[in-house]
Amino acid sequence: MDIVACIKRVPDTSEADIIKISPSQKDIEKDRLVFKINDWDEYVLEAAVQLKEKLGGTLTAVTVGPKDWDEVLRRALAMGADSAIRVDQDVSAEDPYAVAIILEKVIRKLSYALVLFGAQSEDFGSGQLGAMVAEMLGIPHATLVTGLEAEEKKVHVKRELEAGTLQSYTIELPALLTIHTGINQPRYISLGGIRRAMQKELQVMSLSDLDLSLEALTPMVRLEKLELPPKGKQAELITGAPEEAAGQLAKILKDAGIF
Amino acid sequence: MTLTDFKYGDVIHRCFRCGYCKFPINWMDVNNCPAYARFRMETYSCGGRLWLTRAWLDGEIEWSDHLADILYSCTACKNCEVKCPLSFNIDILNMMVAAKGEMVERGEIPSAVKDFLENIQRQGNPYGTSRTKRGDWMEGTGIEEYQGQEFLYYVGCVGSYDTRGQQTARVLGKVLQKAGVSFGVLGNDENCDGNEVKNLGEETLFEMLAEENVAQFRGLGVQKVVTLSPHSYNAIKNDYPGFNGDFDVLHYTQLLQGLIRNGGLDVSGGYNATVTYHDPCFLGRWNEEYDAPRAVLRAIPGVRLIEMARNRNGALCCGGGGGNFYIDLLGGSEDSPARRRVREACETGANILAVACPNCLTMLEDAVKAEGLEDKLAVKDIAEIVGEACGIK
Amino acid sequence: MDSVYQALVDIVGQEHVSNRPEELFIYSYDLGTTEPHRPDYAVTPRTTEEIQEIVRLANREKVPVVPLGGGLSLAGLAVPFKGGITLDLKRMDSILEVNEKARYALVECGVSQGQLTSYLERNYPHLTHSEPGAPPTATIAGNVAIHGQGDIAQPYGFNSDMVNGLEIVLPTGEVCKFGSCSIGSGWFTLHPLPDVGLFLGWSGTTGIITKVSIRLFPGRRIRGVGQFVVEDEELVPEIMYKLSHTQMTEDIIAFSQAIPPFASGLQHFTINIAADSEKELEFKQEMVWDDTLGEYIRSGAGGFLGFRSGLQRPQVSKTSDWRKGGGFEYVGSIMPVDTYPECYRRGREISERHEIPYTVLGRCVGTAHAMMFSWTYAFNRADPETMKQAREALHETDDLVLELGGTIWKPGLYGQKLVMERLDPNTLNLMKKIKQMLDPNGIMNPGNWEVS
Amino acid sequence: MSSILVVAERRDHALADVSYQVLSKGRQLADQARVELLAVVAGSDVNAHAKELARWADRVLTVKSDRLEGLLAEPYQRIIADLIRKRKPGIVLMGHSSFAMDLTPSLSVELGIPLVTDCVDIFWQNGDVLVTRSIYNGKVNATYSFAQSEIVLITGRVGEFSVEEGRRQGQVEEIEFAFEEEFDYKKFEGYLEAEAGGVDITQAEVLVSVGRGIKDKKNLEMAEELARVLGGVVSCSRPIVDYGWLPSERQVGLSGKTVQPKLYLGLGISGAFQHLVGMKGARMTIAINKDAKAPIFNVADYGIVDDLLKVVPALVDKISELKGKTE
Repeated sequence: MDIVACIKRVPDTSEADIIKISPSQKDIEKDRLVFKINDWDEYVLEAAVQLKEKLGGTLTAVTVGPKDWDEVLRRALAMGADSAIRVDQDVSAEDPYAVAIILEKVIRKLSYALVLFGAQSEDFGSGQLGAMVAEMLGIPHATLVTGLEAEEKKVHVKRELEAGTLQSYTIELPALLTIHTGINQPRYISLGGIRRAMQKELQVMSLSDLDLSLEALTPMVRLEKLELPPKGKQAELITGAPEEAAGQLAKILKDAGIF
Repeated sequence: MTLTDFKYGDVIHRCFRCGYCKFPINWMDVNNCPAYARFRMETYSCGGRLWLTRAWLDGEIEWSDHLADILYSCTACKNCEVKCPLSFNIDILNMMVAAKGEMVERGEIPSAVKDFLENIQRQGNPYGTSRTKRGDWMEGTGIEEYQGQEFLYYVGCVGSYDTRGQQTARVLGKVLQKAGVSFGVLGNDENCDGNEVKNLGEETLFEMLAEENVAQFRGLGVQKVVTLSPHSYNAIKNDYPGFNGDFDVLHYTQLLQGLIRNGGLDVSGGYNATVTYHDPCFLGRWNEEYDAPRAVLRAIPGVRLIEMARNRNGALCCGGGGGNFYIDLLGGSEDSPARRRVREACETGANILAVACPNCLTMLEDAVKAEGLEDKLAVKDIAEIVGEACGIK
Repeated sequence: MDSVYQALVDIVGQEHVSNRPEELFIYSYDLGTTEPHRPDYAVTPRTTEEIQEIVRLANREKVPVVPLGGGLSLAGLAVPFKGGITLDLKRMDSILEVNEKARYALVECGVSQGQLTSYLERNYPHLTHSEPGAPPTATIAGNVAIHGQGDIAQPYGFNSDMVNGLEIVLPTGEVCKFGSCSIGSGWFTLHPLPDVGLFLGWSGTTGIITKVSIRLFPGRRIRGVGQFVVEDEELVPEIMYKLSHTQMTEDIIAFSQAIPPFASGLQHFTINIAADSEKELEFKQEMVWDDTLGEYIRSGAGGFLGFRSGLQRPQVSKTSDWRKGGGFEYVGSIMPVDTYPECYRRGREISERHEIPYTVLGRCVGTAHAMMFSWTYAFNRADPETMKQAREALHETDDLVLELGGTIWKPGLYGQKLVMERLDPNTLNLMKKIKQMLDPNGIMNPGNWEVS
Repeated sequence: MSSILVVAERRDHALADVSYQVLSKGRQLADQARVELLAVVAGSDVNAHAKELARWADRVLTVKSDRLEGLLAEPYQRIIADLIRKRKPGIVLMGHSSFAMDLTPSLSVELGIPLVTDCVDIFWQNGDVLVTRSIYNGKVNATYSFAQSEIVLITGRVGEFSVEEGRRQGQVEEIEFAFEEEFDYKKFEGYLEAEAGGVDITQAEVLVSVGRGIKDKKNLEMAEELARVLGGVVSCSRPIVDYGWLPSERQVGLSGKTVQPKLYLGLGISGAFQHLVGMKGARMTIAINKDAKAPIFNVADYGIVDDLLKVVPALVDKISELKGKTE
């Protein structure tokens, strides 16, 4: 089964206090940040590789971004992708619609039975991209997929609703799925694997290769400004060595009649 | 990989599982292998791990989370190599590391190990805390960045990020200042030494770290290095030369021993306590430095040094080696090596358990709390003891 | 969900039970040549009570129970031939009492030889126990259970003759005590109460030893080892006889081996002497070296190779590395001392026929009342062919033991069969009754001593 | 702009809570702009829901169809797209539910209209509608405007908009809609509830809730112990379920359970919105986390900034002590 996996690179923002808004208020200061593959996309690649190991076929990883973004493609290649394509265009500030237009063009050039996206991204998290591309390609889709079994002509998926409920569908291929965390346990990618992947060819495309112009990407949504969210109520912090703090907390709990 | 491709395929079968590896030098306790002490199943003994590795590579058993936990429960403390009577003993740890390396290549490793390695790939430390905070520990100490001073003071990840480690890193810095040692640190530019990364089987990542560190040291003209952690000391002393990094490296206890001997450091303030010393594996069995830390302690007025039954190359590992201070596969039980060790320290009647390694410090201090021995025994890094003895608050 | 597994977890706790492939693999193997058999569960109990509950469970579920100590018999005595529960007893490792005046030590079944040796050296340097030639991980209880002998066998005999008392969990779960402890007294003697011969030598088929009291003996301040060699094996019996006559030695071992080649064919003696003073040592050495061995040295029949002070314990594991590594197994036997020459010659033939460097050893038990004679066959664990060779050699040696009029010590299944074939029918019948009485469901270490 | 359209979502034959939330928001926006508020609800039995919606909406459009079982996005997309083409509402509002995530992106592509999802605020500014989203997992707010678009599609974050009392009696208008296709390329197989393992965290008075900070499965024992001494049970955030360390029935949050315990004690939980939305109802919230800046400290009553692996054992002891005294 031929699979296309669309992945992206995001800043590691797990620590709140290292995020600063740049003076322009249009972006955050990225110089202090380190970058990584989008969390959801690790599950995408693991799912894709498992399908490939089970059913054969080719796996192509695609991303849209500047040179640095090669690193997520290297991970994909290290994990078992056969080829990787980067569209050399910085769209990190654009709205998903523009990115979808690019990806549609790329995917149409490829052979695919299944297209996989992350259910959302760690940075903007709009969760739109996959389903948009599906609509453009004119193929059925399912978002937030946490269970996936594939046959030659169709896939059985479980997608997540709220409150722990899942719904299951059978979808004919070709189809597009957006993969949610927890669908698998992504494997570790060794640096050796990544270095070996340096040998594999990595294709770079420009907008013109895709018969696209910047005009075609004019966003329908405009970013006005970024700001830090208003502080909620602040917790009363209990300080001191672990056992002191624990002692105070225990007392608070007792006074609150918890025990 | 199959057994035939395994670098040690022709020796791994030689383990007879006679079990000498479970003992300290004096045979007093079969629990000197930290993993075996913790679990007491033969699978967790050195021989068990070797036999399982062979069976795995041979296809007799499949990879499993449990198998991975068993292999990664090895803390690389070297007790087995010291005790094994057979000539292949020099390769026991190499065999473990190679087996872990195979798991790393397959990407099938315990989730905590995965976090550990990915955090180092991203942030250069196992905690995943930002690189931009690596130097936070030195705030307000007046410690200078390295710029051609005599010594590079290499702090390491635990000293840079762990709260308790940071305290020690600061005290040692102040002690060196007090002794008028010319030194500087790398602050946010310091990177992981890679010692644990190597023992976790991530060879390429280790090579990258070693190459980067050597290049950085040489670029800055570093010739002498003093380390807070024996783990850093081990990597720089024994591994970096393989990356054209020939530095004159000392563990800080070795530097302090010299300073005290030639009067460069005044410890007449003294430290009144009965002290027992825990040999860190990467200073002791790995580098056979047993005397410097003891000499420093003996030099301090008021210190009464007594030995635990298991000491020097028979010492019981705290259980923090091989990345276990973070991945902690040996924790959570009264049989955890750290807890066994603090009980042993308590039996000596000492009121201070002295350590010379930030990993041991955090492991054993937590164990003291877990054992409820706070009122009997305190864990102190030798740097802190020296600090008090020379009047640093 | 596996109900037996759950029941075991309830008894000893999650961490001390496993039914996972890794543990089952490890516990399926003996260190010798015995074919592996997987247990269904590996359990590491901590208390006698836990063992009782496990045994009761095993009876209810008709699941075999295989007690395991150091696992160093090399004869496959703790291989779970019929699956079931392997009980790794090494967590029961407390030294419960050392009675200095009555010279005994009461230990739990998991206490290792090394542990007790070290404990005595540190706390009672003037006391010692009879440590066998096995690696120090061997357990005290396991060793008495197979009638082992140790490094003071010459004056004091079999370790199983040093038992002062036992606590046993019967195959049906009851706890029984034997010896003075059974009437609430100390653990200082086995006699004169009714005999406990129901448990020693039965390889764990009649019950699980949970506590054992063994005799301790004077541990002298100075210990030394003398090395003596003769070319003619025919001389060995009389030398052993004469040496034991002096009553000056703690251990007399004669051995011969192909490695190193220059020593091949020679008969070496290792003679341990211990004393509390130089004067005493000198006297004993005179008795041994001048008065006893002097004549052989003077006649040129034998030679003095040297004397090392301090007790050198043999690291037998090294034998495992003789054929590119991995292991060895030996046939042990209890023999009249005068069979030494024949044991040596025939053993050497067997080894050479199977292309294995020969190594034979005879240890004097008691005042030359008998010797433990062993034939050791190394193999390469990575080479099934060499393991097959060793296995064949071992079986031929079992046959040889009985042919030469000896008895096999801790026989494996093959040896047990040979012994039972020769057993006096009435004795065999009694064993059968005892076994059926003690272990009605046949759950205890099945495969071994299957009299019925 | 003529109107604002709210797309109502049904779950188990009831209107989804989030639909009420965006409906209230839509009402507010419509009143501010003095335009009509439309609501649409589709399904087999919609009359009751139509009346319900009419308390907020000026006009409720109902589409009766038995083809909509299983929230299959495609048929809904046809209905809503057709409706939007015909009625041309200036704003189409929907709750940011799992269903909306399946539906709205393709809808926006089909109609060529902009979409902004998961908004935490929607407001007028000089006659234009602006929206605010929470990005970089909750650490930054981004405000967007729409370049000259006649129609914009917006989904609102669950729990972000308070429900105002609806006092109207809008009209109900039934619309005929005929599907021109079978949707046989995508077959609904059914709903699956998370398998119940006996522990119902929604009933617990005390929840000790663990997140990524617990680091290893083994450390769950610690949390269990704490839960034991507090007479509660252990719940968790999503990563713990993803790792397979706890069953999904223990998960608190948007995709898990919503809980209202007397005490909610978060261990190593950073406090992503998806989690917080599930525990807002807790009467007392305590957080133990290494990262002082973790969002959970913005909702907690008390907090300890330290390594939970050190604090929790100590806490267990102290509590046991205090209990010892009382008993």
